[in-house]
Amino acid sequence: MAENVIEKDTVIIGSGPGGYVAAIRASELGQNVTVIEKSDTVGGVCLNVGCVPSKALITAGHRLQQAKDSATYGITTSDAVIDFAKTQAWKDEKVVARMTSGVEMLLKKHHVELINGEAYLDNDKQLRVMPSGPRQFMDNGGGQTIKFKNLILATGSRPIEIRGFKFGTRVIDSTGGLNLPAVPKEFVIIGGGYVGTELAGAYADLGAHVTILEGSPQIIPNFEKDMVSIVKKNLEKKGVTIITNAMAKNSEESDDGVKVTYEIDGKPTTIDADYCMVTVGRRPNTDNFGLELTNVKLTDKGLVEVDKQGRTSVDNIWAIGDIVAGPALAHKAFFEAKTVAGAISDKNTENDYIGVPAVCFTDPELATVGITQTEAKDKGIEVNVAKFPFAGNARAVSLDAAEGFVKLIADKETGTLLGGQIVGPGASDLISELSVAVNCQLNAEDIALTIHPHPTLGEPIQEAADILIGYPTHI
Amino acid sequence: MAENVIEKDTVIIGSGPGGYVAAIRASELGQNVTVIEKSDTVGGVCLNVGCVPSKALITAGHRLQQAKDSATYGITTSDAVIDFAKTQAWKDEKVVARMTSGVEMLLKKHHVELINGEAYLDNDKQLRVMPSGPRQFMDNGGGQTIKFKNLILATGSRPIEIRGFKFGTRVIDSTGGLNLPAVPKEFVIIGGGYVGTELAGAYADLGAHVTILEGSPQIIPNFEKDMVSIVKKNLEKKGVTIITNAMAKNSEESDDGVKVTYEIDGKPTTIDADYCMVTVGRRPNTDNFGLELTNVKLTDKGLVEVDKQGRTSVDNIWAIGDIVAGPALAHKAFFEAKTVAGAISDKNTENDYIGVPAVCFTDPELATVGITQTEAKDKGIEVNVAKFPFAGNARAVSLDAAEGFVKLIADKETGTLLGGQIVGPGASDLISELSVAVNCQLNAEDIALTIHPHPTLGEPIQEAADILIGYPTHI
Amino acid sequence: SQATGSANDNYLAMPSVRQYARDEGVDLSLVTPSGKHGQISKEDIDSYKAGAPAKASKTE
Ligand SMILES: Cc1cc2nc3c(=O)[nH]c(=O)nc-3n(C[C@H](O)[C@H](O)[C@H](O)COP(=O)(O)OP(=O)(O)OC[C@H]3O[C@@H](n4cnc5c(N)ncnc54)[C@H](O)[C@@H]3O)c2cc1C
Ligand SMILES: Cc1cc2nc3c(=O)[nH]c(=O)nc-3n(C[C@H](O)[C@H](O)[C@H](O)COP(=O)(O)OP(=O)(O)OC[C@H]3O[C@@H](n4cnc5c(N)ncnc54)[C@H](O)[C@@H]3O)c2cc1C
Repeated sequence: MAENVIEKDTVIIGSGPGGYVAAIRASELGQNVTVIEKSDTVGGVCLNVGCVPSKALITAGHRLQQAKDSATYGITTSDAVIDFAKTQAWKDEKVVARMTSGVEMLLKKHHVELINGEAYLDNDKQLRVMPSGPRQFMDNGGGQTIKFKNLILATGSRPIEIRGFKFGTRVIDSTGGLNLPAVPKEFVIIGGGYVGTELAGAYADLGAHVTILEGSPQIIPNFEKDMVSIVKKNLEKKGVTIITNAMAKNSEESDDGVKVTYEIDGKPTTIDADYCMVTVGRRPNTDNFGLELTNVKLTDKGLVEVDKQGRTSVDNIWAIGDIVAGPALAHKAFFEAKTVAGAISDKNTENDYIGVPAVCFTDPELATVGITQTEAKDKGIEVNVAKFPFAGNARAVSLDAAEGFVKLIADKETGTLLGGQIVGPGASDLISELSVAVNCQLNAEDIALTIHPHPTLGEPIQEAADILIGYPTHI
Repeated sequence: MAENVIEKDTVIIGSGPGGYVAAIRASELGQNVTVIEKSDTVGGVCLNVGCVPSKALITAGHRLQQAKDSATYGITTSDAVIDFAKTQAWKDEKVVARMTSGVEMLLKKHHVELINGEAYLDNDKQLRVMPSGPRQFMDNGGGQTIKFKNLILATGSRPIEIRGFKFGTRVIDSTGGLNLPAVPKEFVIIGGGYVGTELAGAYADLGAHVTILEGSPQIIPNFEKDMVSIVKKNLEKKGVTIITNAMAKNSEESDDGVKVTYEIDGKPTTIDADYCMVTVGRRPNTDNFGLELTNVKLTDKGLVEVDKQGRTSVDNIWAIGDIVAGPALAHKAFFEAKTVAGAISDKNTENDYIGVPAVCFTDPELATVGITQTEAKDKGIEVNVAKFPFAGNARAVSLDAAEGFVKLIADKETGTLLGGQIVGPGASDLISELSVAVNCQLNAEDIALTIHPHPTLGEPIQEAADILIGYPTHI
Repeated sequence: SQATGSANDNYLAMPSVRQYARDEGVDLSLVTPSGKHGQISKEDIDSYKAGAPAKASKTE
């Protein structure tokens, strides 16, 4: 079989945000790069069944709502109707396919070799690629052995299944939830994290009655209570039923629906729904592809152990994205990808970011970077906190979207900005400035003394900084 | 008359963005502040007849368009109808009145004395307040003489009238344009600066046929050609007729309309319109209130000459906002207001900003801060320029709003960010990050190494920075 | 030269540092920057005040 072995320079398993960006950057840094992807399209979860399609459905939901209700502005409309097949076609063809084919072109442009197949590791030095998907490239069924100089693991994550809710036709994961053929009448979502809550809002906008069953006392628990309460009120206004402290127990699929049983304090309740989507979390893809045959060490959570550069316990094997510690977010994968690409190219790159921003596309949007007030307290860091409401912002008022606030967290002694949170209109756009502030370790005074244009949604950031330096303006 | 003289500490003429912010900050710094405002409401042009109401009409226009056309997303609507009286009532009561009464409350909260009346200067030390508006406060008709320790001039600016277009019922200024009783069928706008163009877009969205007559070869000439051409295409898609190099010649009002005559290369053409709005610029309010009786020096453009702190040629008289040099924008007035308030309170404040951002609320939005590529060339500064299109941004694509780009201008040698321009979705929100970058003199590498969340409209900024450091990602 | 703390082409400093320089009466164009890309920090101003050698003349 020796003549069957191909030798490669840098091999990357997975073409998600981690894999494809590592490929591009490594190629730019002079590496010969091969990406192995088992799916038919590149882009991983994010582009195919994650970040991107979810935002398309959220957009469609907003547009339907806006078409229905603009009475505030003196606008009345007769029945607004959605043809969801058309919505899905737009999402699949004009959004997802456009982005995935764009990434494929980028890989080509950077002379990255793309192999369609499933990678199995043999040991620290070699792997085999097995045929998968329709675009098979291999002649021999036994797989192609590849010896690599550097290997970057970017295999991502997959939905967790819970007991009593085996994925099927009516019990679905987030991928199923993104690809429903019609807007369900009754839609049960188990797990009110950001994925579940974003889709709850979208489907409520699209006309479904949505029930969120959340095991903990609060939905979207990675955001602070004062932020989430605004989103919760909005969801309830959309007609979403939010049930917290609820234990999902059991599901019973039928031809045209599913019976979902949950318990609160041991008392069972049953809901009849068209679909039940389970979004309780994701697990890293570190099993089932021979990783155990290498010397790569895993944590007890099944994540790959890496150093500040992304290097695993094996010198020439690296790992990035959802399979390593930290928030499972696409932009974290991007950053780690660039770091690893640098590291294998002898650059002194490091994952030395101070804060990873996180966004949740609810109504209004949620965004955070760096530490929160609660985290500061927990860590015993003395901070000053300033909060400026969008109610005091002319732009938000002129958009009839003046709910929410900006919160800035600064070191008490030095004024260095340690974190910021935004709930309100444009939060996803605005958080970048705070990411710059936190990651470049700016001072509250720097933001207060930087002109923010009027009337814009960015002004509350400057206003919060004004508060921090002791001279509030519009409050 | 001596017993009639009141002595005041810090007096401010005008309660616009300059005046009211100076009042708040000066009060916070321990000054006793009196604001004299001749209008019935505080807030100046910006809140009453400028920034704020214009954005409300733009919002209403967008909502009407969105209600009409969401076919892309599979949404169809029957006739969307606007009751413009309701739109105007929303704008006046829920937006403008809300903001002006908010500012009035802020002044109260900061113990700022508000005098409703018109100020006339007698000399470098004293002024008289004459009754004006319905809320007269004075017993004696001759006005109240006030001796001041410090005087801040914040009298703002007013529309320029041009020959042949005397403001009347059908020939109107921007204030008239904001307060039309009905959406005109034919609307002629003379002057395609940002004020005229913003309202052109709004009224086109609201159903008018709009004609812009612009004397120069390009509308919105303070933005670069590659940015404006995108907006121009969009305006034309909305049905706006844009006529450049056009000299407005003459107008003839009738009971129900106005005949507008303009010339191109000496050849006259006439348009019959419901209204003709003239927005060719504004002139500083430095005449007609006795400024000539003081030793305050004016430039040949009628602006007040000030130093870096905002001090005029008279030691205890200061000036801010539209009456001093620089872009006539509310946030510039805010900044200068804070500087002057600091200066009169013995702080070492200075108007040392590096760039004043500017935004234009067209479709898509335009925004800029710091220098442009053209300015760099004109000034002989060697720069690197990077441009990243929203077409490569997943969030923009998922919003079906992927037109436009982000452009970054960096010093060639050091990489310091000297300027940035954005045309595209969310430009008004995104420009704040670039204002921070430019005013904090960050390096392209600082932005490239700061995680921007995915998928958001802020990513193109990081992508452009990636290009500047030599490692483009999604392009 | 005069201590203005104004932004100009001769040095790089954040707004808060420019304000600090004015408060301390330090001319930023004389301060040796320690930041990677030539950014002057508050500490640079302090060490300038403490008598650190001034930056080599900018005039070329
Ligand atoms: C519904 C949903 C919405 C989301 N929204 C957001 C959001 O708004 N913002 C955000 O930042 N994140 C979001 N995420 C998370 C984001 O998608 C992930 O963090 C990101 O995709 C992780 O990137 P990755 O490169 O680590 O892995 P993945 O994207 O999971 O990609 C891994 C790739 O590796 C391939 N692969 C795995 N094993 C093998 C093998 N053995 N051989 C060959 N190929 C293999 C897979 O087919 C896949 O293409 C969302 C996730 C979901 C599910
Ligand atoms: C249609 C339109 C849209 C605009 N949009 C924007 C925008 O989006 N963003 C932006 O930044 N800028 C915008 N502007 C510009 C902005 O409004 C001005 O730059 C800003 O208002 C200037 O503030 P100011 O305090 O200098 O003066 P002003 O706002 O003009 O206020 C001056 C005040 O002084 C009072 N006054 C004058 N003389 C006397 C006197 N003798 N005695 C007593 N009171 C007196 C006036 O009544 C007035 O209230 C817009 C302007 C217009 C016309």
